[in-house]
Amino acid sequence: MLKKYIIFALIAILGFYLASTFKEIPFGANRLGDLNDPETVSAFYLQKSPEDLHVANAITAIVVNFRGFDTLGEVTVLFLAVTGLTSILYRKEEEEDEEERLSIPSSSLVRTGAKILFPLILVLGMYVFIHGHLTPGGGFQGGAIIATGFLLMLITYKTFFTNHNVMTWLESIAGLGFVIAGLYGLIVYGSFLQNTAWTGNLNDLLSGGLIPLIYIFIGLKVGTELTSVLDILLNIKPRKK
Amino acid sequence: MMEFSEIFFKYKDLITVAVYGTAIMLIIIGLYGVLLKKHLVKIAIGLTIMDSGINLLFVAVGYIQNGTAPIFSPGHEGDAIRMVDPVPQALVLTAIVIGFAVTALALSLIIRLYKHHHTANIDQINSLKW
Amino acid sequence: MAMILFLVVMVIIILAAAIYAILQKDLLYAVLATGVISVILSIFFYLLQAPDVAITEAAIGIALTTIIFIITIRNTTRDEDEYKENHVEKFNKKN
Amino acid sequence: MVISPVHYIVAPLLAAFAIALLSKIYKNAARIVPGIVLFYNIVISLVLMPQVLEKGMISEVIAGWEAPWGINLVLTPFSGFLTTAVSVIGFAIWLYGYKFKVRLQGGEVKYYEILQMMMIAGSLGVIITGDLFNMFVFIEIVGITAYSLTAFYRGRDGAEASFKYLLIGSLASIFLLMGILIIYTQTGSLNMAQIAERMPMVPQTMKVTALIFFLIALGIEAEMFPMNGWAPDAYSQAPSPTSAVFAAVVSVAGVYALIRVTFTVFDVEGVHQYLIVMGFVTMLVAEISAVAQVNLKRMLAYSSLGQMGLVLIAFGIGSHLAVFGAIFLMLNHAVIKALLFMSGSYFIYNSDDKRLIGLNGIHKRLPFVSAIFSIAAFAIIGFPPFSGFWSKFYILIAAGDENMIFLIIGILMVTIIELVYYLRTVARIYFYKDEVEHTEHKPSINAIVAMSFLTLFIIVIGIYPNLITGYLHQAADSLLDKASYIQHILK
Repeated sequence: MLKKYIIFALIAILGFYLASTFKEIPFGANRLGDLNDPETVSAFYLQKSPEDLHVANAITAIVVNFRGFDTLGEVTVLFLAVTGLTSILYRKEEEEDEEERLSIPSSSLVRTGAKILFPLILVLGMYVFIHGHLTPGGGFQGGAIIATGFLLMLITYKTFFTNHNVMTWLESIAGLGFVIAGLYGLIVYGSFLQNTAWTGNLNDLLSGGLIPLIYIFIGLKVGTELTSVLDILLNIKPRKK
Repeated sequence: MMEFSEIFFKYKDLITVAVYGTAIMLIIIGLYGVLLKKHLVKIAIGLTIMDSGINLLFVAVGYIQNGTAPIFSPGHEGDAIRMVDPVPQALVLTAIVIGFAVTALALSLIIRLYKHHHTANIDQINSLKW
Repeated sequence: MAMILFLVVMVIIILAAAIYAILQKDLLYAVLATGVISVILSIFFYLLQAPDVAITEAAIGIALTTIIFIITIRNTTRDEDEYKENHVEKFNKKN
Repeated sequence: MVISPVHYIVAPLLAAFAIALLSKIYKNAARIVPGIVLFYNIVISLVLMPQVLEKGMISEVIAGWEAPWGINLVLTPFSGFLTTAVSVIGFAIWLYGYKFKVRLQGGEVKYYEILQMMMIAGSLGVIITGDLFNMFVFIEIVGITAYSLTAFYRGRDGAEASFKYLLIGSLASIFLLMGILIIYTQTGSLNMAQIAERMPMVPQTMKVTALIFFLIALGIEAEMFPMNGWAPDAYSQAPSPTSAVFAAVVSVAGVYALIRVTFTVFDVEGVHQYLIVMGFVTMLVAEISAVAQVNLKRMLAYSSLGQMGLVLIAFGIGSHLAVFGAIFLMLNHAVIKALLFMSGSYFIYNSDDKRLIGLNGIHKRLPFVSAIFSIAAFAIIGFPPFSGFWSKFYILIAAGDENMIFLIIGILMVTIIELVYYLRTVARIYFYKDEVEHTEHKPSINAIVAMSFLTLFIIVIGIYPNLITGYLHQAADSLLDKASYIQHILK
């Protein structure tokens, strides 16, 4: 019981501490400083994103270019999570068993609906990551939307399977594409992930140099990886009751 | 969401408390779940709630009064002066995806622990002493 | 004014959902409550001028996280207090 | 293409993404490619180290944005020295484990190899990055791979240890994010050099709050008391080459991150005393727990925690000589502990029993491995002809210079505890009688080569410490010289 009270005290202290800290950080205050002579990274990014990169969505510019290395690491985290999941759940042995996975008992109406919705969701996902540099959204969002499309199919159709070979190929090629696009910058311009000199006009579909291409790779990779996570987890054999 | 910015002046303190308070409360509730709950799935739920809290905190810190989303429209390249801070948003995007990866891994470990121990209670899974 | 009311209601819902998620013994409802947290959270993100984050939270937080939790519950147990019964069973077997 | 620090990360990433495709064409690709990559890392280190020592440090920008704006990678003599050590040890562990995978219980070699390689690459990333959030991402890479590898074997204990590790690791990453957020709001930057430059302008309370979050989060990674409960479980449940990587690579990266943040980024008074106190408690608790262990790998894990405690004490003393000794000890600990885990795993494999009793009289069956284990055990205690002696010696002298008599007495007492349990183990190997018949598993050639190489290193450095002390002095200088770090990166 003593342990419980100690933990309560710790939580209370943390809460008090956080509250008093964030009291000092005014909400809604402008911390960017002067945009023309940037002192903070945000001001610099907001200034350079339309000027140098010709990318309308500043967040895309940050995620893909300014801090693209983080994104590469983050895509790797997902990739490693898929690898880890596969090894942790050792599904190889269980593939011999009869497949029986989570599915909702669905009427023909739901099935037809899913069939119609599925391509629409895929198209929506692709639209989101192709237009990532123009509108809100991008690789992560598009990839996640595609994964929800696959999720819909996986749980309404017991017979729907993702082709693992295709998934592996897509995932690897998207990952390699990202790294190679980075290496292109390293070889040609001398800095990893550096953008091309040609960047197009602001708000054109073909603007931002390599940024849309890299975001498409990210979208494909995130989409296949999230789908793999769902696929692995859905295919666990349920425990016999 | 112009309306939101207009009323911002009037109720600034209330909004501050609402947004920061929500984020901090989420972190604390999540931490309570992680430290004191005995069921493994509950612990994982606690972790996701904590993640939500910290994500909200990031975005809230980046918000600027009367700001717009950091997306430029043609002919308004000078709009940067009115935009919210884009960096915390970019960081949160990364954090959300990483959080999902960790959650998936945690849940698969829970499934495996349940297979071995036939229970998901932390007090009963103690071959290594917690 | 309506806006403020909306905000306050959202705060109440999100905190109530969080507390419910931690206290509810039936894990399926607890998981659905975390889904509710994600919904409100993505509205928060939208109001705080972060549409990108809102879309990500909507897709990952609401749909994918919830479904992997549901899969886990299906593969383990839905009742938080399951171990007590389990314990009694073991005890009975011994005697 | 000119070799630059970013290759440390890009080469493993390319390999990791390509292995899935390559192994469809050629089955052994998953085993060989990581070796090539890790060897390439050594080549990078050998090419870059002379440049680093000549210029003082190398800073590489990513995506063409100059240092405070974009992400940058920094090789100082300190981090360059550690990356070299990590690359060499990583390659040695790969070589050691090359045949080991044949015996993996279930699970696919492919996944194991990818995870192991990325764990080393992630640790390298933590060491070379010059950006706080980028460091968080690399710590997550190390974390995800470490959780997966801990649960790689099918036993139920592996999953339990892994979940425990994941739980503590996730809390650490949440605290780390909190610290980064507070620092970001105060300085408007994520670049370590710029944050360090602006740190004097940050209000004291904010500084301390952020530092506390960083100390909690990075203390978990650096295995500091009291957040190190995960470590013995993870070390003992992971496959043996992975335990060696945990001890030799991951812990080095954790300590590096902690030291870089406390020494370079923050300028808070009193953090050195905190490091000394926590390091001492860590060391004492860990070494006393080690005596009580009956499982060989757990004993080695606790000993590892003890050594990390000593490293933190030495950094906490903060003088040039102490930092010099601390870096020396980090290197020694990485090499020696890797060696102990490598040889220890052959004992475990031969005795069908993870407990110490299984070691009784094992030297008759495994004379070579027993000899190596004994040398490593003596080296880590700090007996004179081996390299472990020098690091402990310098740390004690540094403590003496600062008139910390109690610290010296404490370290010597802990050394006696170490002596007790290592000698006990060695005595088991050589002087106890073994009653049970066992099957014999001789070490394979590649494992012998890897272990001999590391043993040779211990002995050579023990006899001629001057071979590396020059580099170590430069490394210590570069860590303590905060101004030139800032100046060099911000130009």
